[in-house]
Amino acid sequence: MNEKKTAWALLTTFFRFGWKNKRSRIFLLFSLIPVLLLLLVKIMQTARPASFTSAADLFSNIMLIFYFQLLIPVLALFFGSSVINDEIDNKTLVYLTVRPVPRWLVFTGKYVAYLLVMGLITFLGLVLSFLIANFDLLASAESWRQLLTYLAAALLAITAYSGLFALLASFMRKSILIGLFFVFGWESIVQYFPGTTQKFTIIHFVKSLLPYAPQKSGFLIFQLEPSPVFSSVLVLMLFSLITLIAAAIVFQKKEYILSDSN
Amino acid sequence: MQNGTIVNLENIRFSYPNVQAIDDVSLTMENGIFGLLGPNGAGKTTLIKILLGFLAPQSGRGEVFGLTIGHQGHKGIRRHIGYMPESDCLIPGMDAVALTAYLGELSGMPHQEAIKRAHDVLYYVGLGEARYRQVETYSAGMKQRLKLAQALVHDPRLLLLDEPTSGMDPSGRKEILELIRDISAKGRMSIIISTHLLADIEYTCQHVIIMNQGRIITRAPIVSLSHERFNSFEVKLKGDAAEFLKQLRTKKCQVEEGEKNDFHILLPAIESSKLIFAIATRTGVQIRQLKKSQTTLEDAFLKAIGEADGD
Amino acid sequence: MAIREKGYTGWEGELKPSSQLWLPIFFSGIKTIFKKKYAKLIFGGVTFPFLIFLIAVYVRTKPELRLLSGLVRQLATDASLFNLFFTNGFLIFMLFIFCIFAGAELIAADLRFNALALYFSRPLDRLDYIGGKFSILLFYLLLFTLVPGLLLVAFKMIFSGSLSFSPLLLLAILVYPFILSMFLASFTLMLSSLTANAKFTRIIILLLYIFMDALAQMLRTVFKSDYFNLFSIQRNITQVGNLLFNKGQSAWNFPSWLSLLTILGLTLVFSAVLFLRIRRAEG
Amino acid sequence: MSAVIQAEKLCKWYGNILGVSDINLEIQPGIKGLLGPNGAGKSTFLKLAAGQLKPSIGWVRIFGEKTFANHRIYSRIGFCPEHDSFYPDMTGWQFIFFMARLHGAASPRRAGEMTEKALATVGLTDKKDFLIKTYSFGMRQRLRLSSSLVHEPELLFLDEPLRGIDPLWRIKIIRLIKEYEKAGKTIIVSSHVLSEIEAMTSDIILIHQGRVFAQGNIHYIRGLIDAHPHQISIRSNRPRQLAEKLVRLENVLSVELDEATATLIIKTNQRDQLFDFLTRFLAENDIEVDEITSPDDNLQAVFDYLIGR
Repeated sequence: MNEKKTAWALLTTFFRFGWKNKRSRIFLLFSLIPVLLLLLVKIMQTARPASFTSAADLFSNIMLIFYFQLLIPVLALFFGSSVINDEIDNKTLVYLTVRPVPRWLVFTGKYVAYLLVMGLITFLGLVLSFLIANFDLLASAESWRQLLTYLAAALLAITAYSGLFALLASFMRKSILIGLFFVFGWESIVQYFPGTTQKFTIIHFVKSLLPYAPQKSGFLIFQLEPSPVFSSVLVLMLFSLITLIAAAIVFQKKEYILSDSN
Repeated sequence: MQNGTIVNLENIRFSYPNVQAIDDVSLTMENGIFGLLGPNGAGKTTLIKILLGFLAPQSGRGEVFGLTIGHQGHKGIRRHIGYMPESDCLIPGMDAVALTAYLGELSGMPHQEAIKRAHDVLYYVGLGEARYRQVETYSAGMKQRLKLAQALVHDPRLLLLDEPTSGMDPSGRKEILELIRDISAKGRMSIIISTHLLADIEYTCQHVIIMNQGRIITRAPIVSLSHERFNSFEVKLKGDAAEFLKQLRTKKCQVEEGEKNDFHILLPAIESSKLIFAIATRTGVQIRQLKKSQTTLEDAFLKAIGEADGD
Repeated sequence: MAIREKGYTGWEGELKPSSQLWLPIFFSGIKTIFKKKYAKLIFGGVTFPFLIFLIAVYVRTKPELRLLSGLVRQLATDASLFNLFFTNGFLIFMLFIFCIFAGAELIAADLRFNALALYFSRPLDRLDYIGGKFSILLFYLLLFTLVPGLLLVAFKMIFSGSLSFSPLLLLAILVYPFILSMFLASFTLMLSSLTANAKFTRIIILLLYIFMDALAQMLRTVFKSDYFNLFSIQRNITQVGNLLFNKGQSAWNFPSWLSLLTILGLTLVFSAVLFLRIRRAEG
Repeated sequence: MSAVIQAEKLCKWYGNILGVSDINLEIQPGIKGLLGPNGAGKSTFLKLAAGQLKPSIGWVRIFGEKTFANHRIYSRIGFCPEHDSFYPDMTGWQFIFFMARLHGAASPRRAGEMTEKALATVGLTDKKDFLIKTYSFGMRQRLRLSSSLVHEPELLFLDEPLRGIDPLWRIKIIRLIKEYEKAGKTIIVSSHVLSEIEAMTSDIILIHQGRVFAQGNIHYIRGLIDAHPHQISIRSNRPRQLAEKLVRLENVLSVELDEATATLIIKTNQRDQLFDFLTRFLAENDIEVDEITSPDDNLQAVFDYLIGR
């Protein structure tokens, strides 16, 4: 019974049904609306240049507001916690844990499959927006490097947030409210204050990765003191890994009661 | 309710997008207890939903309590029906008394009457002590009793029970069947029971309706179905059966091994059961059980379904 | 006295065909929400702005107190007091949190626990069911908006010692909470009826609340036209406040009645979708 | 043959809700009926043995190995859960195909074969491409059953396998389980419907209030309960004459005559001698007997006796 085959089965099956699912389509819709916005701006800009803020500047704002501070945390909260909670609520966990597959592999297989689903939803919007925004600068290597940074930042954000919420869900049933308060309560408030409290949020390290801190634009005034890129990447990677391993260990050790009277 | 006909259906036809669920069903039911039988997907649940007005038949017409089915009359019909759905269902966030009283009110009972009645029916179905617990914490068996209680709370004239004993343990199952018999004995309401457990129908029903692939195949009083077959016995032995069976065959008896490790013995017309005992004592075998084989409901069911399926 | 007849006993009463079948749904829904865990915490959070404004109304009549001077300066007239109270960001956010906490599962839980089979085997049609669910949310939403509004009016009279109050403003105080509550209730119930997964409904409500506002601000800065504020739920609500409370001057240069139209239009659309959605689930 | 399942001082509590307590038993190959009222601990025992739950005290072993999270032995186990749970977006075929691949089927083609075979065994082949949520309750139960047979395990745990399945398929599945027994497999069937258990096996394990009350052959167990005399009912054309004869035997404790149904019910403690005497007596005398049955020698009586105490 080799593990590689069963891991592959878990990955492909949960990716296919995660992606085909009605809910993922609704999240995809949210990720594509900013792309339409950029397309509109690009068309208007070619028609009457210089009367609008340039698409390139808009791109970085859209990424920050719509993707990094909203879509990615929400996707991670939904998919990260449903890796385990869905199996318990629908009482289908027993079909997986009674197979000759180590429990941590069951968790990791489904977790990575959902990471791919989240990645697909986010990258689709991100790449399309990038292409539209830098349509005329596509030749320069610089813009491609910028895209890679955005993709890397998005990936790290997804893994960090999902790890946290999967870990929360592995030992707590109702982790949605806590997740919502963490993202839209703690993280969004702490951004306005300087000092070290920022360091206790994921969004801080993610924003430090973004090419240039957004200027003091009209919307929200961030007191961002970006920490160095290298240490941010390290922190995010470590955090993602630790939370994933911790969640897998909890899932391996903990017994989940599926009986009616839970 | 004119001359006691509860339900009258004429050439009802209904089909889901790709499945012909009800294919030209005509049926009249007077007061009484009816067992609805059929394999998975025979159309039993669809028929019940048509009676309740959940589904409107594509063609044909019918009445329940004299009110035409389809979307206009359904309110009057549903007021006097108690429905016990097949799948698990409950209203979250409430205890048993609150839930039962709540559904009683939705049937048109005044608030205080509904609460009083809720306690009565919960005691009646055997949930007396657990009636203040939240319903989500109920076990499968207790949820079945709760479903029966909510179906009885408004004292309906027709009780529709879909798999009433599924998930019940033996003593629980016996209790539910006793309750159904007690309700039918009081004669206040008619009951339609759709179930897979033939023993339940044999124990509680007066008539049986066998359905398959959306059509009604047989409809008969139970008593007419299980008649004894002349001179054919089911026997259980103790001791070495080989010699015993050989001698029986020499006496021109047909013998086959049965399903529940017993033997079917068909005696020739002239012989009586005495022959079995005689051969048994000669071959040193003990007769532990002797029963006249009856065509039970199960045989009637298998014959009816077997023919249709060409199984 | 004969022995009480054992076994099944009928019920002698008469099943009256009542048209207000939404009432039992209303009363039991109220109790269920009140008993939920953290319910008191959420209620406290929602009434917090009312306390702040209560103090401000008091301080307004006692200038010597240096308390909340920033807020008090803005409350020069009654109209601005109620306008600010009814459209302040924290109250609107907490109303949304309440909808997420209690409203998201109102229909989703019924779908998940297959309760519709029990509901609709009764002589109840969709209007009763939806009406009942609406009334539950309206009760609490009005409790957090209309009731504090009227209390503020009463306290304002007591503190200022005069019973004079402009009837027009009083009318606005009565109308605004209904518009807001109907909108929030239809929005929440429509999303709640779309899926049996209450978790998804909760996330979508918050996602829409933030997403639409961010989208509106983005569109406005890009296309330099305030009409895009119509995308944001919060801004529409603020404009409806302006329309009702300070005679239609709007915070942005687009007519505030347009926001009222958007809010009422959305309420109708959400209720229609909800009505269709329940019809399919009833069968 | 070494025991397939062993348990010693096995206890399990969920918080303070009793699961099972102090179970010591060994289970040999063959069909075992697991019997007990609601909440007796049947499901808890099955889940402990199949490695879904951790014992609070003591241990349970399969093929000599501890069971919790021990995935190596799960390839030899099949588990059919009691909940009506399913993946809503999958079709029947996709679900079983997924299960087959989880068992490390050599290739997708091989997994496909296993799937077709498992679905055919439970008669879902014609419905295999329908979404599971469109299945009726009985069909979902059969699908669950096939998910536990797809890898043809040696040891099968079936929790209420026949719930909601129509009589046609009930008989086929009982035959299937008996074929598995002939192939030397071990099948633990927990069921509430006693006639199902009686049709499959006479070897039962009685659980009540979390304890194993008795284990072994039904009739052997029924014999053990000697404090409770056996009943034998005889329907014949001349019951009164038969009654006169039988009442004189000293191992007959009581005789009850019911004229209406011409039935005689005798109570005895030595059933064997009585049956011997009865067979001989009825051979010599010309009494026309239609029926001899032991009304309380079935599971229902043992069960009621068990609960009654």
